[in-house]
Order: sequence, then C-alpha cells, then structure tokens
Amino acid sequence: MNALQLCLAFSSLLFAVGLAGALARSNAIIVLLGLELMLNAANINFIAFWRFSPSSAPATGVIFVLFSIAVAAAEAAVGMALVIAIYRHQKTIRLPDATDLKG
Amino acid sequence: MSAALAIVALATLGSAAAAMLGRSLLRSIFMLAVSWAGVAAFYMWAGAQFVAFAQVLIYLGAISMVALFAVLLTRQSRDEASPPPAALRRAILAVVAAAGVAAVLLWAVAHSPLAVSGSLAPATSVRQLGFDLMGRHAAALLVVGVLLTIALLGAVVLAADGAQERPGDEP
Amino acid sequence: MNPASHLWVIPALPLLAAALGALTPRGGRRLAAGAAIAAMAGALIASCFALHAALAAPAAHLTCNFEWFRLGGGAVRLGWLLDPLNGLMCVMVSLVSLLIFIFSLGYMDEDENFTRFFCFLALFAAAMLGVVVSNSLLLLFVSWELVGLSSYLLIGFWFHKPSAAAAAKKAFIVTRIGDLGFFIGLVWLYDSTGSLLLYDGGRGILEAHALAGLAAPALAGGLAASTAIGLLIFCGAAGKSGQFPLHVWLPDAMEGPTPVSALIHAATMVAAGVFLMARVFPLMAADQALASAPLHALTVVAGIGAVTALMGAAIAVAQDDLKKVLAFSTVSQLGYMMLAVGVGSWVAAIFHLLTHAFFKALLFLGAGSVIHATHHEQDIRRLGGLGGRMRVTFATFAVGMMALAGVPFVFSGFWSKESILHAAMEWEVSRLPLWAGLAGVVLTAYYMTRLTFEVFAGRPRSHAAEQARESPAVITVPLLVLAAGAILLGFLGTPAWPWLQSQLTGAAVPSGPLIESPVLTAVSVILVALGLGAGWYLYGRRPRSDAGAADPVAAAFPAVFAFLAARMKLDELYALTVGRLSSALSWLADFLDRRVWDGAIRLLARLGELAGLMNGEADRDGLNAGFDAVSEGFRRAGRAYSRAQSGDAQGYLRALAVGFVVLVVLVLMGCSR
Amino acid sequence: MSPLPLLSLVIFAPWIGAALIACLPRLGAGACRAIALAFSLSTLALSAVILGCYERGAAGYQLVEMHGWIGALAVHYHLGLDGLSLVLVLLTGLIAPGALLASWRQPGSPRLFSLLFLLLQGAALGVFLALDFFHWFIFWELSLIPAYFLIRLWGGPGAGRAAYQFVIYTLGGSAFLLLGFVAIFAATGTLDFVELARMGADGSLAARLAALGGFWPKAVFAGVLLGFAVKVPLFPFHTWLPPAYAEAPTSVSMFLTAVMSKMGVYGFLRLLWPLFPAPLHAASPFLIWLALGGAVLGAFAAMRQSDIKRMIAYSSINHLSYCLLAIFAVSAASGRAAPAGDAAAAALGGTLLQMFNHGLSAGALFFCAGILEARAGGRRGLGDFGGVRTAAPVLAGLCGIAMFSSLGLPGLNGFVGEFLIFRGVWGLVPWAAATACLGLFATALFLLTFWQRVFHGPRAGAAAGPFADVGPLDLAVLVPLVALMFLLGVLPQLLTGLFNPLVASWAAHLSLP
Amino acid sequence: MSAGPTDAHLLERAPFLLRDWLTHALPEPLRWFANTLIAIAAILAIFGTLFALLTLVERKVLGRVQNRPGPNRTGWFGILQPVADGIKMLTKEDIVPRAADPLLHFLAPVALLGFSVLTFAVIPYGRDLVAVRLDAGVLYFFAAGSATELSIFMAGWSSNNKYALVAAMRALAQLISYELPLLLSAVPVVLAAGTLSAPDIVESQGGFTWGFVPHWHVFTPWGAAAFLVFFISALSESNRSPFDLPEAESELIAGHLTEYSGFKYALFFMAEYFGMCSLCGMAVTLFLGGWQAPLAALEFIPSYAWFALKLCALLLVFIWIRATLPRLRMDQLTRFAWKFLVPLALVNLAASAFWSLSFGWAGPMQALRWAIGIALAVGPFVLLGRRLGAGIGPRTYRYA
Repeated sequence: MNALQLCLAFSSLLFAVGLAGALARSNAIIVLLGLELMLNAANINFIAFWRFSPSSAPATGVIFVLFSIAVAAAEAAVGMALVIAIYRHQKTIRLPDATDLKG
Repeated sequence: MSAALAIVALATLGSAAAAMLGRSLLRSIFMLAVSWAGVAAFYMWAGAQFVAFAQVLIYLGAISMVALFAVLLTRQSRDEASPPPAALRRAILAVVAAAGVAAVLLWAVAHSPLAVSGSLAPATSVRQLGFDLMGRHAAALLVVGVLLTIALLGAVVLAADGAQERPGDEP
Repeated sequence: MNPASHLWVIPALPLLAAALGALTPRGGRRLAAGAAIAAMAGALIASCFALHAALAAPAAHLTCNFEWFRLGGGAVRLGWLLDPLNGLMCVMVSLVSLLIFIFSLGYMDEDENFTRFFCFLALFAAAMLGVVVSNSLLLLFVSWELVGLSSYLLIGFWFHKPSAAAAAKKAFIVTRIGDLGFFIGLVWLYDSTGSLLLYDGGRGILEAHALAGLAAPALAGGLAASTAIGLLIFCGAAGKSGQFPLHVWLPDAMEGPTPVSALIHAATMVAAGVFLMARVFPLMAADQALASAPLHALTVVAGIGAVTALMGAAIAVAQDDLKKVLAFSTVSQLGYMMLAVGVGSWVAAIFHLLTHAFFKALLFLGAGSVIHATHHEQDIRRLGGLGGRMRVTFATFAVGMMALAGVPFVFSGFWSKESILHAAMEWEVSRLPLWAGLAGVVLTAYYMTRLTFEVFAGRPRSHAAEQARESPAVITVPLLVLAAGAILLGFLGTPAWPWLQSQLTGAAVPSGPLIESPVLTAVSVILVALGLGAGWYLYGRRPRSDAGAADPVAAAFPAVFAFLAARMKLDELYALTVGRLSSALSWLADFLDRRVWDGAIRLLARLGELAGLMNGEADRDGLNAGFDAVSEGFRRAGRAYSRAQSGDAQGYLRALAVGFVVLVVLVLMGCSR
Repeated sequence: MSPLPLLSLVIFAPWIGAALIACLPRLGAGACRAIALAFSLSTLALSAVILGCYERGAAGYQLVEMHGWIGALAVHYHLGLDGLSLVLVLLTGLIAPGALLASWRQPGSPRLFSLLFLLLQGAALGVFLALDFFHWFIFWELSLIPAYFLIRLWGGPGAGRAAYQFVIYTLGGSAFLLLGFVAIFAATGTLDFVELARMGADGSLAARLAALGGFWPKAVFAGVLLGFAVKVPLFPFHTWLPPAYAEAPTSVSMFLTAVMSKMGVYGFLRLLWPLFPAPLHAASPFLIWLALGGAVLGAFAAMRQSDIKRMIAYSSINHLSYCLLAIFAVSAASGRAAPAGDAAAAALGGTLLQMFNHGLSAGALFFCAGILEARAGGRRGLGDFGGVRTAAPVLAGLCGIAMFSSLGLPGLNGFVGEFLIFRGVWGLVPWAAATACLGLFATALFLLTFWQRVFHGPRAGAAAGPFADVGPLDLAVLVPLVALMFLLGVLPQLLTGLFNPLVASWAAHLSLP
Repeated sequence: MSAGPTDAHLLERAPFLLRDWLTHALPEPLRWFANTLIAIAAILAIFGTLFALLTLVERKVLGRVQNRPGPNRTGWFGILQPVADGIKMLTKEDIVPRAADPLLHFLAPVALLGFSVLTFAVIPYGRDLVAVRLDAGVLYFFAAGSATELSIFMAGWSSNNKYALVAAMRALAQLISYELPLLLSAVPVVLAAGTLSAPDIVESQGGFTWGFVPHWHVFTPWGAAAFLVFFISALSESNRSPFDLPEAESELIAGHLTEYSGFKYALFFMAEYFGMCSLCGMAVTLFLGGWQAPLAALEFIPSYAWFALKLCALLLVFIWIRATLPRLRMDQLTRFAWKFLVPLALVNLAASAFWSLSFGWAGPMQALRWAIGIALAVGPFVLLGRRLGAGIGPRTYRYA
C-alpha cells in the first residue's frame, strides 16, 4: 500500500463514518453534518490525487476543492436554515417525522 | 511522512466517529470541529496550504458556527425521542450500509493499480492559484459567487420566515 | 414686380383678425372689433392699390401661381389673380364690409358674444376676399366653402333660438347641395384638363387651349363637356346666389343679425355666385360656338335667372316681415344678374352687382336701424310713422328704395337695370327673359313702395314704434356713405361714359348716347311709375290704421296673396321630396343594418351554436367515456407508485448506498465473468 | 441604415411599458397612468427619430430589419417601413397618448387598463411594420384580445355583447385570412410580403395557386378579402362596428376608430392589392358597389341614429368606404392605358391622406362624444342635450372644428383627402364618384343635425343644469388634434411628402400580369 | 526563520545575532528546531510582558481620563500591580460548576489562548523578523482568528449557565458579523500588494513619494477607508468597548467568563489581550507600513522598534476609545456591521480596484485619480451613514 492508497483508504473510511452518521441519527443537524463529512472525504480524494498524480496537472485538484468547500458552505447555510424553518413549523427536527413530502 | 498521515487520519476518523456516535449534539459538533481540523491538517500534510486555511476558515469558522446556532435555536426539539427499537433498527441498517460502502471502496482502493509519482508535493503558490482562479476558472468562480449569494439570501429568507427578525441577525 | 404676388395680403389681413378674434376671451371686445376694423381698413387700402395696378393694364390677367403639394408625378397648384374684375370686387367687398363692421359696433353693442361676432365677420370677409382673388378653382372652392361656413356661423349666431339654428343648418345644407355640383364639376374639369388654374400662361382652363378641348361634343346627344361642367359649376353659383330651386335658404337666413343680412345675404356673399359666373364666363360661353349642341349652358343660366327674378319679386309682394321683403328682393335682383350673365352680358351683371351691393346694403342697414330703434320689431304691420322720428334713416332708406326701384337718371339702380334689360333685348335666343325682367320692374317698384309706406308713413301702430328715435352716428354715418354710393355709382357705367365696361372687358367700349334704346327705356320708366303709383294708391294714400287690419291686396285676392306669402309653398315641396327621400333612404340603411345584415350574422351564430350543442352531446356520451376509463387507470398506477415516496430522506440515502454497493458488485461480477 | 433597430423599438416600447406595469404590482394609480403615457408617447418620440432618418425620396422599404427566425417555415423576422406604414405609425403615435389621456379620469383599475392599452398599441404598430405574414398575423390577432377586454371591462351596459360580437366577427374574418395564407404558403413556400408581392406582380403567385387546383386562386382571394373586409369594415360586413364603437369606453373608441380600422385598409393596400392584382381587378366592379353602399348607406344610416357614438361610428364606415372606393377604382382601372396614372396617384394619395385625417377627426369626435357622455352621466342620445354651446363654448368650438373636418370642409384636413379621392375616382370610374357624392351630402346632413340638436337651441337635457366646459386635460387632447387639422388642411404636403414617391411608384405600375 | 540581513547595521541585526549566538553550537537539524523554539519563546515572552504592562497602562490611562490616579499602591507608580494581579490569579481557587462539562470547560481557555498565540506567527515584527513565512499568511491569520470563536462558544456553553450561554451566542453573532468587514477590508490591501504574504505586503509599502510621504496604504483614499473599517472591526473582534457586549457587566454579569475563576480566568484575559495585540499588529502590517520607517532619514532606527512604536500607538488608541465611547445595543451592533461596514468595505474594494487600474495616470490625471478615489471613499460613507442614522431611534421597551 503506497501513500496514495493510504490517503484513499482514509477518505473511504471517513466517507463511511459520515454515511453511517447520516443514516443512523435522526437529528437533522447531525445528518447534515454527516453529509459535510462525506464531502470532506471527497475533498481528501481530490487533494490526494493532486498530490500524488503522475501528470501533476496544475492546481486543478486544489481549485476543485476550493469550489467544493464553497458549495459545502452554501449547502450548510441553506440546510441549517431549512432545519430552523422545519423546526418552526413542526417543533421538531427529527427527520423521520418530517415526511410531509410523502407521495 | 506516513506516520504523520496515520496520526492525522486516526485523529480525524476517531473524532468523526465520536461525533457521529455521541449523545450530546454540542459535543458532536465540537468533535466534528476537531475532525475538520484534522482534515485541514491532512491538507497541510499534502502541501495544500491554501486549502487548509480555507478549510479552517470555513468549516471551523463558519459551518460549525452555523451548526451551533441551529442546535441552540432548535433546543426544544424532542431529541432522539424515537422509540428504542426503531432507533436500533435504523442504526443497524445504517452501519450495515456504511460498512458495505466502505468495503466496496476499500476493496477498490486496494485493488486499483495506482501509481505514485514524485515524493515531492507539486509546488503551487497562492499567486498561481489566484491566476488560475481568475483565468481558466473565472466562469466557475463567478457561478460559485452567485451561488453563495443566492444561498445566503435563501437561507435568510427561509430562516426569517414569519418572525420579524432583521436579516443581519442571522449568521 | 408682379402685383399679384402680394395679393394674398388682402384676404390674409382679415383672416389674421379672425384668428385673433377667435383667441380673444369674451371680455376683449375692443381688441376683437378694433382688429377686425383695422384689418378691413388695411384690406381696403390694399384693394385700392390692387385696383390701381389692375387698371393700369386692364386686359392683362396678372397671375401668381405656386405649387401646393406634389402628388404622384404631378403637383396640385394654386394661384392668385388680378384683373379689373377682381380689383373692383375687392374694393367693393372691403368697402361694404368696412362700413358694415362699423355699423355692427353700434348694432351689436349689447350682445354678449360681441368678440365672436367680429371674429366670424372677419372670417367671412377673409373668405370672400379669398374667393375674389384666387386664380384657381380649387382655391376658390376652398374659400367658397369657408364663405359658406362663416355664413352658417353668422346665421346661427343667435344659436339659442331654435329657428336661427335651423336656418343656419338649412343654409349650409342647401348651399352644399349646389356645392356638391360645383365639386363634381371641379373634379371633372380637373380630370379633363389636368389643371384648375384659371390663367396659367396659356395652360389655364379659361384660356383658349383648354376651352377648345372642352367645347368639343363629347357626351351623349352631342353635348359638350364644357356645357356639363358649366352647369355643374352653375349649381354651386345657384346655391350661393339663391337661384330658383335653391333659393329657399336665403329668406330664412334673415334669422341672423341684421348686419349679417346686409353684408352676406345682400351685398357680398350672394353676389359670389354671380361673380363666379362672370369669372368663368369663358368656360360657360365655350359651347356657344357649338351650334349643334342641344343645350347651351348660358341658356339655362338665363332661364333660371329670369324665373328667379320674377318669382322673387312676386313673393316679396306678399311678405310682412321687413327683412323678408328685402330678402326676396335680393333673390329677385340676383335673378336679374344671372339673367344678364345668361344673355351674355356679364359686364352688365357685374355693374348691377356693384350698384346692388351698395343700395341693398343701404336698405338692410336702414332696416337694421329701424329694427334697432324699435327693439327688434320687424313686422311692417306693427311699425309705421317712423319717417318723422328717424329722419336720416328715412331719407337714406328712400334713396335705397328708389335706387332699387330704378327711378330714372339719378339713382344707380336705374343705369344698371337698364343695361341688363338692354342686353336681354339684344339676346337672340328668346325674348322671355326680357318679358320677365320687365314684369319684375313693375313688381319691384310696387313692393318697395309698399314697404316704405308701411314702415315710415302713417302713425305708429305699436308701442315700440312710438318709442323709436333716431339711431346714433355710428349707424347713420355708414348709411349716409352708402346712400352717396347708391347714387353716384351709377354714373360709372352709363352708356355715355362706359368706363366700367371698358375696364372690365379690357377693351375700349365706344361711348354712345345716354339712352341706348329709347323705346326700352321709356317702357321701363313707365313700368316703374306704374309700380310706384300702384304702391302709393294701395298703401300711401290711406296708410294702415292698426296692426290687425288686412292687407288691401289680400282682401282682394286672398288665395294668390296667401300662396305668395307662403313663398309659393316651395319649402313644403322640398320637405315632401328631398326630405322624405333622404329619411326613407336612411330608414332603409338602418333597416338593412339592423335586420338584414345583422340578422344574417345572427343566423350564422345560431347555426354555430346548434352545431356546438350537438357536438357537445356527442363528446359527452361518446368520446369522454373512453378517456375516463384510461385516465382512471393512470390514476391508480400513480397512487400505487407514490407509496414508494415515503418522505423519509434517510431512507432514500440508504437506498442510494445499498444501490451503489449492489451496482458495484454487479458490475464487478460482470467484469469478472 | 440606422444602427439601432428603430422599428423593433417602436413596436416593443409599448410592450416594455406594459411589462413594467405588470411587474410593479404596488404601483399607484397615478404612477400607472404616467408610465403608460410615457411609453405611449414613445411611439411619437421614436417616429420623430424615424422622420429624421427617413429617406423622403425613396419609395421602397426603409430601416429594414431582417433576421432568420423559424428556419423550417422560412419565417423571418422582417420589419420595414414605407410611406404607408410611416403615416400610420405617426397616427398611432398621435392618437394613442390622446386616448390614454382620455381615460385619465376613468373609474376602474388604471393598472389593467394601461397594460391592455399598451399591449393594443404595440400590436397595432406591429401590424403596420411587420413584413412577414407569420408575425404580422400574430400582431393582427394580438390586437384583438386587449381590445376585447378593454371594451368588455370598461364599456357601457351593452359592452359584453358588443365586445363578443366584435371579437367573434373579426376572428371569423381572420380565420379565412389565415386559411388563405396557409394555402399561399403551401403553394409558394414563403410568407414574406416583399417576396409575395413580387410573385403577385409577375403573376407567378396565381400560377402556383392554380397549380394546387383550379378552385384555389379564387378561394384564397376570397378568404383574404373577407378577412380584410370584416376588419375595415366593408359594407355589408360592418354590423359589428357600431355597437363595438358605441359601447367601448371613449379612449378605446378613439383608438379603435383611429388606428384599428386602418389596419384593414392597410391590409388591402399592403397585401390584397399587391398579391392578387388580377382577381381584385376582376372583382372590383362588384366591390365598388359595396364600397358605395358603405359610403352612401353608411352615411344615411348615421342620420337615423339617436346615439351620438353610434352616429360617429357610422360616419367612420362612410369615411373608410371612400378609401376602399379609391382602392377598388384604381384596381378596376389597372391595366388600362397610361393616362389613368394621374388619377390613380390622386386616388391613392387621397386614400392615405384620408386614413390619417379620419384618424384625427373621428378620434377627436369620439373624444368630444366622450366628454358629453361623461358630463351627462352616461347618456349620449341626441335628445339628451341641447344648447351645449351656451354652456360650454370652447367644447363646442373644438367639437365643431372636428365635425367640419369630418364633413370635409375645405381649409381643414378632411377636404384634401376627399378631394383627391373624388378627383381620382372620377378619372377612373366617374359614375361611382358621382354616386358617392350622395354620401358627402348625407354626412353634412347628419353632422349638422347632430350639431344643431346637441349644441344649438336653448339649454336642455343634460346641459340644462351645471355643465362644465373642457378642462386642461381635455384641451391637452383636443388642441393638438385640432391644430393638426388646421395644419394639414393648409399644408398637406407635410404628409404627402412622406408617401409621394410610394404613391407615384404604385400609380406607375398599374399593370396586370 | 532566515539567517537575517547581513548588510544592515548592528541594531537591525541584533535579534539575529543574539539567536545565532545562542544556537551556533548546536548541530544543523537541531538548530532549526532550536531557532523555532527561540522564536516562540521570544514572542511569548515579549507579548506576555506587553500584556502585563498593558493591563497596567489601561488602568492608569482610564484613571487619568476619569480624573483619578489609577493603581498606585504596589511599587513605584503601581508598576508592580500586574505582578500582584498575576499572583492573585494563580493562587485563587479554580471553581468548576458541578453541572458544567468539565472537559470543555477546561479546553475553552486553553484553545482560545492557543489560537490567539497562533496568530502571532505570521506577523512580521521587523525586517525578516517573522516567525513563519507563509505564502498565504494573511489567510492563515484570519483562519486562526476565526477559530477563536469556537472556543468562546465552548466556554459559554460548557459553563451551563444561562448568562454565559446568552453571552456566548451574542459573542458568536458579533464575531461572525464583524469577521466579514474585517476580511473584506483586508482584501483591498491584498489586491494592491498582489500577495497574501504578510512580509511581502510590508515590503510593498516601502518607499516614499517626494521623499517624505511614505507609501503606506493608509495614505491612499481607499486605504484610509479600509483602515477605518478594519480598525472598527478589530475593536469588535477583540470585544473591546464600545463593542464589549458579550461581557457586558451590567447585563450579563461577566458574560461567558461568569463561571471562570483563577488561572482560567487569567488565561481568557490574556487571550483577549493577545488577540487585541495581534489584530493591531496586523493593522500595522496591512495599513501602517509594518516595520517601515515613516521617513527615509529615520531608517537608522531598527525596524522592530518602528513596529513596536506603531503597535503601542494603536493599542493606546484602543484604550482611549474604551474610555470615551459608550456601549452599543445588540441590534445597533449588527445593523452597523451589516448595513454600514460590509457595504462600505465592498465599495472600497471597487475603489481599490480603480486605484490599481489607474496606476499609470500622471500629471493632471493624477489629480483626477485622487478626486475619484476620495469620492469613492467618502461618498458611500456619507450616503450609508445618512441611511444608518435614519432608523435607530430610541427603542420602546414593551414590557418595561
């Protein structure tokens, strides 16, 4: 296992942890944060490939991660606002209770 | 090198797992902050200084704050009040699914022939990054800017719904 | 320097005054009146200059033509014309107008729409002068219609009186009937000659080239185009000048204020028709050379003129309204003028026009003075005895009356009437006009004598007449000036010194003896004396004692008198023919619209409705049932599928994760196989 | 060539205004009106700009804008302006703001009204400027819808029925028009007016239509003719007009009569005549009778109306029939020897002048009728008034000028157009001109009767009580119109100069394929 | 840390000489480590001393402003007062509430102090006198600064006290609000200097116009405006009056510090002063020319002395403001940030861009450039200021 594979393993595990959190917890905030973790894991992959890639494309990975972080920030802001809005309407932020979109 | 990586990875994973498992929401967030800091450390390790600082600035400085606020504003929520059997079932299912995904990923990582180039990190100065951002990726940068603006406004509108709060009060 | 190029100043001055008057508020009486009078004085001076320039070269037609607008390949052109005829008319019109303007200052003093009145008067003067100076039939027609408009406005000046409003409308409509003929004539002329300029250096319609083309027998029956066009133009002239079938508006027009009656309906506007005939005389006379033609335009003109002269005089005999008498006398005199044109002596017509303008204006103003003094009492039966109370008015009125009656040698009317009768006598076609003219002479003398005695002799027969006193100087001075004109003007055209004739024709007319045909003169003098004597015998010898007393003639011939008093029932005839016809036509048009065309559309709509109804039935029972079944099926399928939509976000995520794993595994298995 | 797409701007400026009003829901009534007026005035302002860059000596289309649009249908976005369009755009620019001002004190939502009105104005302008049937027809139909709502929502008691009849009738006509053009497209593969006119001139259009089948050339001609005949309207397809004009609110009546009725005449000149010279020539002896019917019977029918607005509506029929008469006479004479050229030029020039002049005078008359109606609290019968001239002398004066302009008094604008039409028609079909004179007579008769009954005599009816004279707002509408009546009566070259080359070229090509 | 300038004179080189004298005996890999340790130690020592002095100076100055002597009992003019305070703090009982979260309660002051200290790493104290030469130094500074917010929240929440929690939330809102103008006002400098590295920014401010006007950014229109915004935001970021709401004694007892005592309290205190110092240091670096001398003739004075002088001057201004201005209300605070400072900073960004673009303008164009620049700086200030003043009336208290 070389360094790159180590990094990738690290990111995979982080992704799995995030996924588990997002699936297991019923609190919407934690679910959102789990998603953030998954995003972070993806970012790690980008950086890892950038760092160890043979062709060493100029800074593409870094730039992608920057954009990804920006999008994550936006997602967090909107997500948290949604959580607050849901809370205001239903007095709970438990995801299993928020099933108004049921068909 | 690998040792540093291992330490960082373990710290990150550990704190993340603790965050996902923890009972207390706030503690979870603090643990997550640690985990994010770990990711930043990984970026430092990989030589992506700028990204590392951005990670700290945004995740520690902003997202964790937002999460904290969300937690505090929704404190009256019946926290984890689902009946134990259901929660347990969901937890088991979650762990199984996550484990499956992890297994697949790890298997893929392990079995992929991944070549590693130099041991030296590719040098990327902030100046070069800036030129790239403003040059080849200018359009994307603009789009992200618009996205962030809209997200900010949208978040304000969503959260301020009904209550007569000033937009500025919303972090 | 072409004097004609400045001719536009003459109509422009009063037009300016009219515009000023229109924009002046009601309070600006002095401004409006002052502007109008000043403009008229200016126009008079300019006219004098123009006349001077025209007399310098009587035979030349000074023109100034210009392009109005371009159309297609060509252009519509207008122009100004100056010759002695124009010049004289200009001077006459502006002088009479000026006097009447001044008269109006006193007469209209108490009217609240004083400024408006002067605005209309100035507009009228401008239009009339425009008619006179234009060198294009189109421009002439434009001014012509404006004359009609201002006459309409002035007749209806007291528009709150329904009779005045109706009279104004009648005047406009009746003259418009004639004008439509004129319009068609104009269009025809334009189409066949390509121009409407009277004189255009050889290309004008009154010049030889065009006339030759028009005089050829072109229409059915060997009629020349010029005959038809001339008659159409004569329609317009007849309408304006109150010739026989179209004269009905003129007596009604006396509803307007008296200065208006004097200016428009006696002196100037009604003369416009005669002027027009004189103006286009070459065109009217173009078919004379065409011996084969069944009808000559001038013959018709002469006939109509004769009929009008006689008819007007006859009706005047039986009128009781001061102004109506004068109005029918105007009709009659205009008939004389037309007669003169018809028999080929347009010069005599113009001579009579000029003298008539003065003495008829004088008479009307005298009547106005009487009416003013008696607070709008116009019924001669209720007047009387004014001779002693209003000496100036009486004296001047008597001058006018004698001029109109044709009292020999001193008064202008005698000379002009003599020249007309002389021309009629020399006409070869027929003697009828002469006889009609001579008959008219008796009647004229008779009804004028009747009028004078009724108004001025005897004793007052009403309170108003008792209270009457002489009018102020602003009214009497114009009377005196006009009286002087009524006497002196006649000496411009005596056969012994035919200055007017030679100037108008542009060729020296040899002076002859003072009396051209002694027999005719003798006859007419005797006839005048007869008329005067009869009038004196019936009305002067024993003046009417009170207003209710019957007229001596009415007592003798009640049927005839009533027929004449009812204006020969011509209005009723019109109501029965033209009025009925147009209302029938309008009923038809309305009926077609409301019932036939609209009915057809409605029928279509009903048919459409019916079709829609049937279609709807078919749809509901036939097609819809099948669609309902199918859509019910879709709805069930959708309901079943929507169960998967649990709303559980984590469930979706889980499914995603599991799906991902399964997918990867499947792909791997596929690859390994 | 101007770099600005001026013509698109002319068309779309009112629509931009409409969109603006639609997008600002909180706008106050005054602001709505002001915006609408400003955008309505844009047409006038832009036509001033157009006048600046307009080549007066040229007969063809100017300021042309041509862009590909729908390739599959060979549809182009094609705009162009010649003398005919220019005159009508000017007219629209003059009348539309006036009509909006006329609606200033009208009850009801000014927002919706302004919006619909601006839509209507833009659509009318589009009809006058479009040179491709596709969007021309869109504009043509789009003008109906706002008009329908304007009549329906703001009209008098019978407005519902009148508006319905108006829309259904004209839509029916347009349906035939559309079918006709579908057939033309099927035969030629193009919908461009310029192209079609070229084909019409050399006869290939007829030939291609005939190739579809012997029945088609006549059917297509009849369909197109019907579409325009209803719109103008040509007698006897005019029954929708009096109720629609009478029931519409004043401002809409003004616009309908001044601008919308010109759309039909425009169609005759722009489409029917160039595209079907031969069929029109064949049909014109019959059509002349119809036009005469409109001119004479329309005028006589007006005499019988007791409703002032209906009366003016009939006078519109009468006036427009003169235009049609001139067109049909020219068509009847086409193919004759050369001397007819002068008369044809006069007739066509007169037609264009008459279109403009009728817009001015009928617009002003409807406006005056609106004032009377407003003062009388909704009554507008001839018998409801009396002696208005005593009560409101200024109104009487201005209305009188408009009336005399309408009955063709020389010195005012109406005369020049009618004179030229009669002069031309006389040169081509003398008996028709002579017959049409009956219409002139009847016009004078009914207008003077109207004037006498409403304005003269003692004060009676609605004028018996307090009766206000015109206010500044009314003057703002009437004075420009009246001033133009005088100006164009004296100086018609201001207008004829714009379209003279066009008329000359029309008159010079009076040939049949 | 590099070897230090060799061509400069002795005083300028003194820190490096001292360091090299201490470590020259060590072998090469260790020397690097030792050098770093020495830098850390020096920073801690110097700023620790500064902190001690600053507490004293603040109290003395406040006293003078309020017309009283201030501490004057311990030592000469009270010079030993900080020592006395320190001893007191160290010896006091460390109280942890029973309901508190002990771990976070402990971690909070430590993390706060840690992050505060971290920010010192990138500030250039003198020519080549910088602990870590980072390419993205300014970004690092802000990243580290933003992390302190977390610690404050930690403190507030872990105390399990409602005052503390409310104060923590207030602090969060305030810090986040003012973080934005702070960052945005630094961006123009980055734009002008074309680098994120703090030493390079200082270098870019070297030189003089006409020999006596230094090229400091504060002497440009946009720079002045940005400095103003930065300074105000810095006041707020360091919880200084008039923005000291989180620890408003009269409303919230002592804010998030309510449940802290003894040494932990001292750590908070220290972290706060450290943050203040580092912000002032960054302000000096960005706008006041860092260690550059104000006149060419004064360059004989060593660069670190100039830096210290400027830093002290700014700190005194901080104290002076504390003595002068009253506290703002919460709504006024956020409104001020979002409606005034942020737009101003954004417009200023444009002004700075204009300034860069018009770099080549000369002669009369130069005057125009100044006119436009000043207009771009002053205009928004006036316009926004007018709007800002419009809405803030006295608040009506509904239940009072």
